[in-house]
Amino acid sequence: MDFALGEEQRMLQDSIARYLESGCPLERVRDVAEAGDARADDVWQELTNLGVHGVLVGEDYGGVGLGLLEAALIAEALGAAVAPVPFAASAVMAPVALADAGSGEQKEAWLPRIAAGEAVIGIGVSEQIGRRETDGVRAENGRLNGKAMFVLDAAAADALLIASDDGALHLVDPSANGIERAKLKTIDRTRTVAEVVLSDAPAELLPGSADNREPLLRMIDAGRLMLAADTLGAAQTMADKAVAYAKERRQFNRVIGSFQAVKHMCAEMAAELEPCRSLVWYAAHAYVAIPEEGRLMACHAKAHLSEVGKFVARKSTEVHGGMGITDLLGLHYWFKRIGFNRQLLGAPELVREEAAQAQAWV
Amino acid sequence: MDFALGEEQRMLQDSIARYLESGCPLERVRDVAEAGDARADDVWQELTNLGVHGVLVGEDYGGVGLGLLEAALIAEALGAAVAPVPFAASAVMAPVALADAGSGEQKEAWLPRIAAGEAVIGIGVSEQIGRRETDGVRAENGRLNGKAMFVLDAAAADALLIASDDGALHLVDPSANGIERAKLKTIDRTRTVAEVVLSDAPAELLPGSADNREPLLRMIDAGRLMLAADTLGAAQTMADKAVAYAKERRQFNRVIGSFQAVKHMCAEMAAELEPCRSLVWYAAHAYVAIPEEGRLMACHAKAHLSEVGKFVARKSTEVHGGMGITDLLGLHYWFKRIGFNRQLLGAPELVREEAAQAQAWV
Amino acid sequence: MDLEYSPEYRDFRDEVRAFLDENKHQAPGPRGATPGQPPNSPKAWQQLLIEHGYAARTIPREYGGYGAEPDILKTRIIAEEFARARVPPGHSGDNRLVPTVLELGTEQQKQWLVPPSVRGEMSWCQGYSEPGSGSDLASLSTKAELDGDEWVINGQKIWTSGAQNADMMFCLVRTEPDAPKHNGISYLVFSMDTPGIDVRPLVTMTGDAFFNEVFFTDVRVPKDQIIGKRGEGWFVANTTLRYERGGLGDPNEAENRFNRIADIMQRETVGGERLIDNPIYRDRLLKLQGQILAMKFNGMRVLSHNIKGEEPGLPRWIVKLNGCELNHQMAGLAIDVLGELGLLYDGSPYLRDGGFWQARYMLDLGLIIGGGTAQIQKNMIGERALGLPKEPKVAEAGA
Amino acid sequence: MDLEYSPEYRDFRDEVRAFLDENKHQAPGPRGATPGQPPNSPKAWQQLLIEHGYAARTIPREYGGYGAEPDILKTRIIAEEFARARVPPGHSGDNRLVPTVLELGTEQQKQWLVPPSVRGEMSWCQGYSEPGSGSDLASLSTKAELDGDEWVINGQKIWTSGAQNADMMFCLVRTEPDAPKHNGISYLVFSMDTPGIDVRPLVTMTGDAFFNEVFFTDVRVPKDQIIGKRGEGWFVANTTLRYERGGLGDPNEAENRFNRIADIMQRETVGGERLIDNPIYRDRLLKLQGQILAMKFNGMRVLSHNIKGEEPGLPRWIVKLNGCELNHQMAGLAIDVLGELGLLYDGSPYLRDGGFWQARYMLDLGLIIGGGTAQIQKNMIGERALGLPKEPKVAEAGA
Repeated sequence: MDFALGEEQRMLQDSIARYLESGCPLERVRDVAEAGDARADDVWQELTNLGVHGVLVGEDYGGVGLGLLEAALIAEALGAAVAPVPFAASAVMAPVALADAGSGEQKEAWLPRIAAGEAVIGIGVSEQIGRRETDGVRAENGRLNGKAMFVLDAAAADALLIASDDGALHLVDPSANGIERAKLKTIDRTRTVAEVVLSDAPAELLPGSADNREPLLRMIDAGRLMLAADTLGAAQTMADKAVAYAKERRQFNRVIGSFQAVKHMCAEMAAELEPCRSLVWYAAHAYVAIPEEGRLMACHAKAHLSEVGKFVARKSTEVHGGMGITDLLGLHYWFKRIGFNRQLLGAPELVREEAAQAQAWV
Repeated sequence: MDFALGEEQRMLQDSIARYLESGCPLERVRDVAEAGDARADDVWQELTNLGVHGVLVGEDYGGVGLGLLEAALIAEALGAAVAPVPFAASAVMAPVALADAGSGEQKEAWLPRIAAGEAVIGIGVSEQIGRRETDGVRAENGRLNGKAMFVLDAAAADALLIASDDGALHLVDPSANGIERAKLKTIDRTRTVAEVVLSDAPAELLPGSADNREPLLRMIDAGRLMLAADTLGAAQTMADKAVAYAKERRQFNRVIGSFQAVKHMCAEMAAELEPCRSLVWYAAHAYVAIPEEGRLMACHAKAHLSEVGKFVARKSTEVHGGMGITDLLGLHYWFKRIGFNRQLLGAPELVREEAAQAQAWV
Repeated sequence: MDLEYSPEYRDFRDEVRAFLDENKHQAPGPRGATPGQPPNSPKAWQQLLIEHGYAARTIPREYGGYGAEPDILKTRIIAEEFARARVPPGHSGDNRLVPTVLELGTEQQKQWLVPPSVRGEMSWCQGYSEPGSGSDLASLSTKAELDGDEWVINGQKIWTSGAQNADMMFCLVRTEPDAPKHNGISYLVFSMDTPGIDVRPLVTMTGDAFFNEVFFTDVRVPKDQIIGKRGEGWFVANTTLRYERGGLGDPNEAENRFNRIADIMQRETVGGERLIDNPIYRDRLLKLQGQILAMKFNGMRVLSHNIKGEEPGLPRWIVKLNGCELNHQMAGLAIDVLGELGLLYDGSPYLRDGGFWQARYMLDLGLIIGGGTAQIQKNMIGERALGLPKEPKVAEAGA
Repeated sequence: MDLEYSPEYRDFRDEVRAFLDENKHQAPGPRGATPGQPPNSPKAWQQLLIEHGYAARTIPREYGGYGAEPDILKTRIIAEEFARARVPPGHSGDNRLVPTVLELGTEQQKQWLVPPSVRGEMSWCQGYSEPGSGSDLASLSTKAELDGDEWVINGQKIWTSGAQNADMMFCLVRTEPDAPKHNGISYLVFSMDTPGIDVRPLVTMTGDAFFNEVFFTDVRVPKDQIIGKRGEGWFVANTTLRYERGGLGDPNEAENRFNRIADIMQRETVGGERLIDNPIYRDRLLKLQGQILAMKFNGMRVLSHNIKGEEPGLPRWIVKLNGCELNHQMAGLAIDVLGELGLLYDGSPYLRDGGFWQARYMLDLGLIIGGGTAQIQKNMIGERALGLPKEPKVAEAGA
């Protein structure tokens, strides 16, 4: 009985965090964000070398074959550094779905390239959570019609994995005829989402997802866990920055951290955020080890981190006073990353409803 | 254009507040509460002389014929003093319903006695808001069957005004055959509620309420406004006591009010509570002068004061530290009064739903 | 309790409406969004408004105003009617500088500064905050030393809105370095064209640059361009602050925003269901409505006190704290109910209300912080309105 | 990440279960609800538990304990299994006094105080708080003066739970009035039967008297009934506090309460609709569930640190603040969903759960205040866990 990270897990997280500190400082994030491409290729390459993209890909496919907890630790590190690289969709949701429901050929075709950082797969599932500005996606004899909104990690994607309204999953080549991909600009410039219009677009079904929603739902669970972990990392950075600023900034001849009002804002951030770490650990562990709890915990991790992240993003900004809202300090990159994670793959109210269903309350 | 109390209105409220200060101090409240009868007869008598019970009764029936705003000012003063006397039901809801829907005989029979403090009328309408532990009340040819729960001001009532499920209002003699009245003990010992079991109980219909829910709903609006005003008064007292305590109590060689944490709790109570006064004034004014806004404003006054009252009750207790939870200080009389007002005539979530209906959102 | 306008004011409202119907065609386009700046309405329009008493209403005629007695209700009616007609209102020069000069300036200063400001020929920016002096404004360190007949200014200001377009700045500088901090400050006015002034835009989280940093290097200003006496600048500035107050957290503005969100929720859908039909979103909306109505009526109460020349007290002290918080909450609700659509920004396809809600969510957080953080507001409410004691003073060595 | 118990502990759990199956029939009735009191289980039962190592487990044999090495996991398993079997657990005398005496007492004091406490023949109450010394405990003023071979105690204590039934009190008194406040305190132990002690019940808002006021008038206590040295009582007491810590805000207890509310909401109805079918109540329940799960797992994390002898740090510092708040929130939700039924109290007809939720709503607010208010907790988290500076000291003249 030991509710803690193992040595290797800590080392994995440290190695990535340490690299990002030097390889992906705020200035680098700023360049990529302002260029608007939301992918730092040098960072992407180095993360490949660190095994990030293959974290969930089995060793037989050239990955490192670790579990969702390790993936969550990586997501946390990426969020902490607001790293502008695809991860949740391309390195987690896609491999999970391919492993669950993909054919041998499909796994052969994609898993090694994902692990090698040679392929990015975008994920279009928003319609199956809460349709907005679309009538959904219909699949008929190998073709997709309709519109997928807010497709994750879509910008540089070599393939798209789109869910149709029956819950089936389809691989789509974004360069094929009948597919139009348009970028949607959000407040968060470190990740990309796109609109994908499908007009008789050729699509390749993941066989295991035919007449079976479970692969879709498991993939969404995994994606929600990643967004929760990403928020955990981003919020922890904001809380740490607030404490550091409160120790150094002086007003009225005192460091402001000695004022109860500021001190208590810092304490409240810590009190709210610290238990979230345990929730994310447990939810990621349960996803693999206690599947009957997996969905409930993934929902709570996503919803609770969304609420706590919102709180911390605000309070940290307040502790920073006017500087908190300037671009000079760049605190807003974390603020916006947290805001992005809150709305994608289901806003808290919607996800909590799913948690109610997961325990048969409704 | 003058959004303020008139001279007479201020005088009315002051005169009652001043009397209660001397005539109904905490010790008196304590005696009555511990005796468990929830009616201080001496206070009742003096309030009669001050015209409290007749505030809404027309002068032609021996009352003072004032409006709902004046009634709200009285309710506020009673709440501020946690005065153990019936008011919301007997002096407001009953006269409103009788005036709206009563026959000439019914008005003759009851309004003068209400104004003279000689009769108390209890009100049973909970079933029409949210049924609990009852299947409701059915009316058939002059008889009532069923069970009315949480009948307000029921203890010493000379008559009961019960709503049947069709929305009609019925006067019932509690001493008649087929009626059993049992007291329900709540945390608040300054008001009474009772369960009333009706078995073919003889009942007298208010003719204006036949096939017309409006008199019932207007009566509920008026009652909710009184509970909101009562909470306003009780919460204001709690906030004032907290500020006074914070100015006098010393810890760490400082009055605790000089600590930001305590100061800010006091500031937050003031910031939350002060606008509530304007809301109650407006809602009570609108009830008479802007009827099309009456229901919406009554709902918001009830719901919002319930939330703010809960907040202030807690924060004021916290500012008082350990003493706040002792019976020595008696702060809990206000705490419990606010808790009572929150749940009666519709808890906030239910009342806000009615506010949504009132503006056709659902 | 009387919510009706008396005949005099009903007539006045009719008069304003008649004027607008007749003249709105001459009105220029809507004023720029940049706060703190006078509207960019052409002088002719401003002149017309002054003649009719709809601009610079209470400024004496000898200084270019209309010279009417102050009448809060008429001022409000003018504002309401111009807003209703979507016609750019007039201005009174600068609502911080002009009243201050009229109250504390010399006759020569009044003649020099007020008429052109009122005509819209002289625009202003405010030089108060500094990087090291936010909440503790009185600790400001930008210094001005007298050299012959000129002040020589060195230092830096921040949060200077409109500095890139303003003709003039009113500025707090430290002239008596050895005096206690509140008694060492002076209030200077000078042209933004003065050599040695460097204005750099300050980009905020919204991506816009409403604000600026302003750097002073040996900026020379004539000795007599000081309002009030040497070392009294702090008290002069507080006069300004008194006039500025109430600009933030306007309850009517809050109600307008609320109605926009209620409309969105009745128009937009998620999963085919109207947002208003989601009971959790609906309850959040209703909770906000209760708070917003309470603040609206609180505002009517404050107005009524002001009309009667009474000090409103607590009802006024809480306006900024509650108003900014409610605006931030509303923007947060709008974003949440719009879900992924609420994240869109920066001219994206499907963008709602031009990204207004994301911008407000960030701007209103900025307003919670700026102009006295929420923490400072709570100190003021606790100390000035509730009479709680100040924090015990701490020695310079403190912390 | 390993949530399984190792074979050794699975065996231990089986062993405890087997013992309980075999012996639970001998167990006395459930312990009294009054906190701070040892259970009223007959000595025989306590003795049996000690013999098997299920009570006084880590207390040395020579002082009447079982003498086992500390093993947090086994201690937890024992607690879990006794709770599961609804059998009154044993005790270790007093979880504040006994460890303190064992660590800092003289051999003679250990022999005198520990064995009877462990046997349940000597019960304790704590004399720390005073009317004038709550958050600022070290300012306590109850004084003890040495007169020959006796301490003479005068003053008053408050919040003394169980004082009416306790045999003994451990008490903080000021013995060095001229020393700095933390260095002028001593830690005395004495019988509650000593002449001059007057115990008065302190009724709280729940209507119960868990607590007492204790008045001392020339109470004479033998000189050697002091634990530790003169003037070191503050540091002795902190040893006690260290042991006491963690008692509050137990996440498993929170989870049990949560499950009770979830049951109520699936069982009870309003207007014929199940409470859980009200989306707004349901969402409040779900929000709480997320927080409670997070604190439950945080508790597992703290436990794992403790097992490994590591200082948990922040995860432990936040337990009381969050735990008490969550318990208060849960009680508030239970009351709200029950509506008017939630107001019932004091044996009323239709009373739910014997009035548990109203009592908890008030008691948990008391716990948010007591044992270091939420404000003090936030100071500790900020200063000790986050390393933020303390409030600058204020002169005696301050405030």
